[in-house]
Amino acid sequence: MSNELRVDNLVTGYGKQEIVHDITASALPGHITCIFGPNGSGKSTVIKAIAGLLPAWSGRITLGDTELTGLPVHNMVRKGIVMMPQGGGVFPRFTVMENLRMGGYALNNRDITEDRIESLIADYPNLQRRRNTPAGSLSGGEQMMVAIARALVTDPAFVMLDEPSAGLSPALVHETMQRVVSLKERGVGVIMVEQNIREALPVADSVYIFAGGKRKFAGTQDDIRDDNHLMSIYMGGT
Amino acid sequence: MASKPDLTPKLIVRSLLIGAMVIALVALPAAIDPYTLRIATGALMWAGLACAWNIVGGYAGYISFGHSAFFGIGAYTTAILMQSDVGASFFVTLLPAIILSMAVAVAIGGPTMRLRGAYFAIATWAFAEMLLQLVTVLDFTGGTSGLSLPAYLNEFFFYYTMLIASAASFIGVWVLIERSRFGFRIKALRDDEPAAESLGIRTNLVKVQSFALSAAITALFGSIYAYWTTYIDPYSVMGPEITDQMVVMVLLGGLGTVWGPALGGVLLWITNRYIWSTFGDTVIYLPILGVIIALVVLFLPNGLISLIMGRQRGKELISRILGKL
Amino acid sequence: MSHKFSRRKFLRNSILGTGAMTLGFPALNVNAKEHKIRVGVVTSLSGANRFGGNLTRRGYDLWAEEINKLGGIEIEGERYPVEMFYGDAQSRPASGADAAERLIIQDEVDVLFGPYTSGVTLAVQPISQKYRVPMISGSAESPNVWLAKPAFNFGMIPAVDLTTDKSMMVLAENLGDRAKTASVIGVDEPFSKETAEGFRKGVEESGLDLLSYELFPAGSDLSAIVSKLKSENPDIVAIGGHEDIFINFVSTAKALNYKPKAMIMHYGVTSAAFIKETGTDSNGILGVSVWTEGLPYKDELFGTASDYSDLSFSRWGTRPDYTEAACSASGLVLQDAARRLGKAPPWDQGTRAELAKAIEDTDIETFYGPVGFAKEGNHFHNNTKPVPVVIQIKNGDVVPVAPENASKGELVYPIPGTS
Amino acid sequence: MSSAYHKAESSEYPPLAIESVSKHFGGITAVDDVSLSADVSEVVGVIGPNGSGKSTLFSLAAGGQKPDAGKIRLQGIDVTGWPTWKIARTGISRTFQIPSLFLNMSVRDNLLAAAVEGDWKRARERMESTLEMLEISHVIDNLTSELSGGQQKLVEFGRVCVRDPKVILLDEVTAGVHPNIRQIILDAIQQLRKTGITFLVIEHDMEMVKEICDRLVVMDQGKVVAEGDFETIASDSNVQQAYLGRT
Amino acid sequence: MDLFLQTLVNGILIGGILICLTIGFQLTFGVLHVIDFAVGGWTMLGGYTAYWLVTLAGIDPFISIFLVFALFLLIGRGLGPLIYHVRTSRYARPDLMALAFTFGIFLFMRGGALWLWSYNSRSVESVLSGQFLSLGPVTIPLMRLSAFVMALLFSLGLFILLYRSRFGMAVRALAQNHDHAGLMGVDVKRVSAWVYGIYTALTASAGVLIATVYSVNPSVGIRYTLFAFFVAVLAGLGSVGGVLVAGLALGLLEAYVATYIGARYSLLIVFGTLYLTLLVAPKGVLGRGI
Repeated sequence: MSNELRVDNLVTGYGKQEIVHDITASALPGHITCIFGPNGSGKSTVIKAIAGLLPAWSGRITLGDTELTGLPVHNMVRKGIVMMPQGGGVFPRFTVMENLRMGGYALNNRDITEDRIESLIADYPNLQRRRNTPAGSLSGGEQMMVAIARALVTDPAFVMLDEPSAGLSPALVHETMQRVVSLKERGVGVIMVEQNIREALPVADSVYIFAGGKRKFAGTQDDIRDDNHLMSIYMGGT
Repeated sequence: MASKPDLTPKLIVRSLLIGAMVIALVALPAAIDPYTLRIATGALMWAGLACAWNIVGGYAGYISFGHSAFFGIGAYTTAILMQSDVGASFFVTLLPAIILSMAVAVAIGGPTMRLRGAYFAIATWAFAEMLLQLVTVLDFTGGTSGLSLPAYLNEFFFYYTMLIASAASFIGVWVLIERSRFGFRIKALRDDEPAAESLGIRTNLVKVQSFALSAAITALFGSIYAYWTTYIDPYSVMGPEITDQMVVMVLLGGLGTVWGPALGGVLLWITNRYIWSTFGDTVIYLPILGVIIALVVLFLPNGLISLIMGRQRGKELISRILGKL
Repeated sequence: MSHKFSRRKFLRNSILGTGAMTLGFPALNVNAKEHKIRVGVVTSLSGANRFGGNLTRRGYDLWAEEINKLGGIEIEGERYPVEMFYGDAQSRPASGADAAERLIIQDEVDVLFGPYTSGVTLAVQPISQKYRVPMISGSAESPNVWLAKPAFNFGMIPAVDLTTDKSMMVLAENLGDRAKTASVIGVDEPFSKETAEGFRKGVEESGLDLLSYELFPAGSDLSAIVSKLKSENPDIVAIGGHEDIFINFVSTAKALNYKPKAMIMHYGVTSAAFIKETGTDSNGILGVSVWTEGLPYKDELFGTASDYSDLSFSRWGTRPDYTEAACSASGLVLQDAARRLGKAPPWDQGTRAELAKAIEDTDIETFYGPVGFAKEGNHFHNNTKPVPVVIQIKNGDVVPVAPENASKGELVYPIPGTS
Repeated sequence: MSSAYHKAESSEYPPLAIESVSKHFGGITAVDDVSLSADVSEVVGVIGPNGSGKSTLFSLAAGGQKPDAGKIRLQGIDVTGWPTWKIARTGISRTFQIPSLFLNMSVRDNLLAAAVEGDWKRARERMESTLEMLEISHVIDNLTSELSGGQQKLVEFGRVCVRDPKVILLDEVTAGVHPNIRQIILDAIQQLRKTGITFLVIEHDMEMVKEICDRLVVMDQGKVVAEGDFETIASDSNVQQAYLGRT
Repeated sequence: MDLFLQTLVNGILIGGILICLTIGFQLTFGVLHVIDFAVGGWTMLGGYTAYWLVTLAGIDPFISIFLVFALFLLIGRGLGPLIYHVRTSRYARPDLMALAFTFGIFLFMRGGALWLWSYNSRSVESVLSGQFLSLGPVTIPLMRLSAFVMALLFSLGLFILLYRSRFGMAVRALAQNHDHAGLMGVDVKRVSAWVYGIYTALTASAGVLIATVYSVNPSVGIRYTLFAFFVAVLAGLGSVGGVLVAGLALGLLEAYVATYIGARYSLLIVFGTLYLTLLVAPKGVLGRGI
């Protein structure tokens, strides 16, 4: 596949602390790729490195034939990769509409941005009604919706989500997963780092499990036999 | 610390160097004329002031822009007490000067040191300006007309007084901060306050202690300065330029090091006086100083002392500069 | 000549000094000692008072140039040229003390000419005392300077408390019934404050009604002060300050549509900067000056006051004010005292003490007026003889209007266009 | 070793007792009525997914945060609401999730600073033996900012040990470190517990948890959802829900 | 009563000048988190540029203010990356290092100006100098009024830029979270540099007005830095909207103290208030971020 997003032998971390030790993984457009793993396993660190928020200490990041390694963060959205940080990363002092417009910042075209926003927001009746509410005063679930809608304004090839379910109620987690599926249906490749495996696993096309900064598992949901198997990967390592 | 240093050759060389320096400093007045001695006295004073500022700015990590207030408190206490209607002798005035400055430091230190970073800097500056304005409107300070002190014109007296005060400050700081518990407390507080607290260090107390100590030393030099120059007015002992000099000297010499302030203070003061006596004006000194500060921040955040004392710092510096190019 | 001199010194010191850095370059200053009188000038050549400091230097230099044209000061029939040395006080008392000590130790000066400001003078006095070097101050008008009874310091200009109150009284007398009230404002800094206090004393003594007396910090916004004066509307507004404040006051008052009936200031009204910056708005403004070129004084070296003014104008390009005149006259005092002392330079400590005694006994007439120093009281060693002149600006010219013996024109009151 | 145990046993109170503690931030309940106590020489693992309230619990125990309800007892002394430094002096010592080294100080000074409120006469000796135990004596003069990530973790660990505490709280002390360093830390914990020190550890490294913890406490959404040894926990449905998510 | 009204006007007009002075400063703090010591320095340099333009080329300050704006926009844009570098560096305390850095810049400006132009004050003449408007008992100096109007226009312009342009959106996003803005495609470094440029341009333009209302000399900077800090602290550091209120409050405080308590005490009370405000409410009395 020419438009595969790949990391090869990635090593990175924060400051002097190496978190990710030599991880290789890939994701396809139109697929949902889930990364699971306990805290400190390096799963968020990997997508931060892809997004350019952290430098790759070694290894490569590529999108098809395009080298992404070392590109500054603001170029990623122009390469078709949007990342949603934990909690959605909405701007609390911006209204819903301003947040969505910010999503189209990289397009640098007001008309296209407004058109896309209007067509996107039609899917979110809650947001429709609260267009001019500051995002900071929305509930966590609503903020997540803003973030997802915002990620789509540039019509990206890949959306990376960092723990979209964190802090949400079970019902909202479910709704969020449905939104993620709808991204896939639009042909967007989704890379999702998640804690809530039970909710995320059913929607995943391919699954990675990291632990201690290493890849412990790669496959599809069918390769995971049951919870005990999963727990053993999680807790014991394989 | 209950440990006896071994007599390594390095230590012997160092002791010899220090011994030579002490002898040189003590013997200096015999070798130079009174004017040069005056410059040397000034250099000692600025080194001592830089040392005082460094306690709060370098070790505790609070950039104070209000130290002129304490210099002024010292100078004014001495000046007022030595007016003919009170008639105290110079040494008698030192104690009230130090006590008063410490009292003020304790009083304002608590609330002010809750502020961090730039907020603290602005607050101390505002405090110093407030005190400066207060001194100009009060009567017993002589207002803007200032105060004259009984002139005692023995250059040896002032040189040795400054030498003793300055040496005591440095030795005090060295013992207290490099060789005793207090130093660990204060440096821990600077680097990570919550972590220091979690290790049992009472950071609020340590902050105020260091502020008061710094204020006391600053005031001591203010007192000597007043007696030395024989005339003070609000701007000459409380003006922001006094603080500015202290900050720049420490920054240039090396924040949070024992000898950095001495290096910065002596070097800058001698440069200042040299430019002044050669060019008749020190205005050109200011922009050069400004550029030097900017460069130090960019390339040498540990100050000039790191070039001398630093182990691998020199290499680091060069690679940093080369990295920029 | 003075320019060449300083440039040469600058070059020499910077070339030789770069290597020597700081310590131990006294050796460089050893000059071939012919029989010269070495005079040190401590004044603010830089810093906040740089402007006034340079005026004092001009005054001192002009005298040195003139006397050297004659071959120098005459002592016992022999002429001894004068050599000038400068120390920059940077407008800071401590730097002034540094400078004085440097001049005395390194340049071995025989006599000092004093600083521009009173603060620096107070810090230099003990140094001159310590080394027994007489110091003649052509500026420094604060009465504080003389309170400590400085044995070696002599002041040419009467302290402001002697001049401003007198001039206010002269003004009040001249105006008679036309003026009944006055307000006094001043900058809260030594000279300006004392000027304002002198004005206040004058107002009280002349029986005028003092409506308000207010000091304000240098650099403050004057709109509050002006608005307050406008609402009080006194007949006379007296201001203590330097020309910066006057310019600021005049322009703020104009912008607030206020023009007092009479405005009197002290130092700086006669300065070229003030008249230039305020333009026609300076018209009618009154000032106090201890000297103007129109006064009927004269001496052998400079001729009449007006001759002096012409000489200074041709030398520096601007008309001298009383500070420059007093500084030049300082030289005349030295000349006279040295002649009476009758000892050839260089002078040792004992001789310099005798010289100080000789200066103390000065009683001469100069283009600047009579000079004689008080030997006791609160104005010890201050030249209290000059009588202040009230001047008025008329179309850019400085015209003495009072007292009567000095008057060259009618005092205009109220100023035309007064609100 | 037996003497150390003996000394510890003479105390009738548990070294650390957390009693029904709660903490709210705004509308969020970070810690919800949690009780937990640890015995002398016990190593208690606190596990749970992100945001389950583990680090907040540590802050409550060590004084960085004040509980809204409940009590904290150390050696039976009620320290609830005391300032951090005062609680610390009663013998509790913690590491932080975010590294909190004194970066402008040498390794030596970091450890000495930690010992500053204790027995100062023996501080140098303790510092040296701690560095030896952690095998970082060779970097004693280095600035901590110059160390590798793993060495920094060791220094931080060393800093809590050197204080001679009775209770040590470790917040992800092995996160992202090399296996060798991890082993050093494990060995040190084993060694120190024998001297009567009680450990509470927040850990995501399950191998390590399995190896050293006598007992595990699982937290989820601010509550304790399970307690017991590793095997019990791993098969507990609450725990699986906490880790794998609920449906 | 007349005096009371006049004082009100005086205070409001002083407030206008203070608003000019502080508004750009708030922008840099809000976005770059830099406390710029040099704020008074930019004011001073703006004033001098206007002085030279009127003296040498006869350009009225009301025209030269635009030239000053453009010139300092470029200067600030050039210096911006350095400030950004220091602020985001991995030094132990980048905020203090940034403070020290701008302190160095300030010293350079002040010393350079003293060296070049010495201590004399220079007045900048404009067509409006000395003109006034009478409204009943109250006199309004036109130059001050126009400075006030300019302050409002600057603020308005800044608000339009911030709230009605793509660039402004990026700036506001940046003020909320650098990383998140970067993820949206905002070039954080570049935008930060332009923000610094806008700040210097606004502040230097304020300097033009200040020099025209009062005068300019190399030493005025310190006072203005302190005043800018004051207004900023009162407004809440980083709050652009709060500056309008805080500037007026300080202007009125100064005017009423000078008129009714005594001009001698105005600075004492101003600095005392600043100090106490910082102790009581370090995050500011008004407003929040941009």
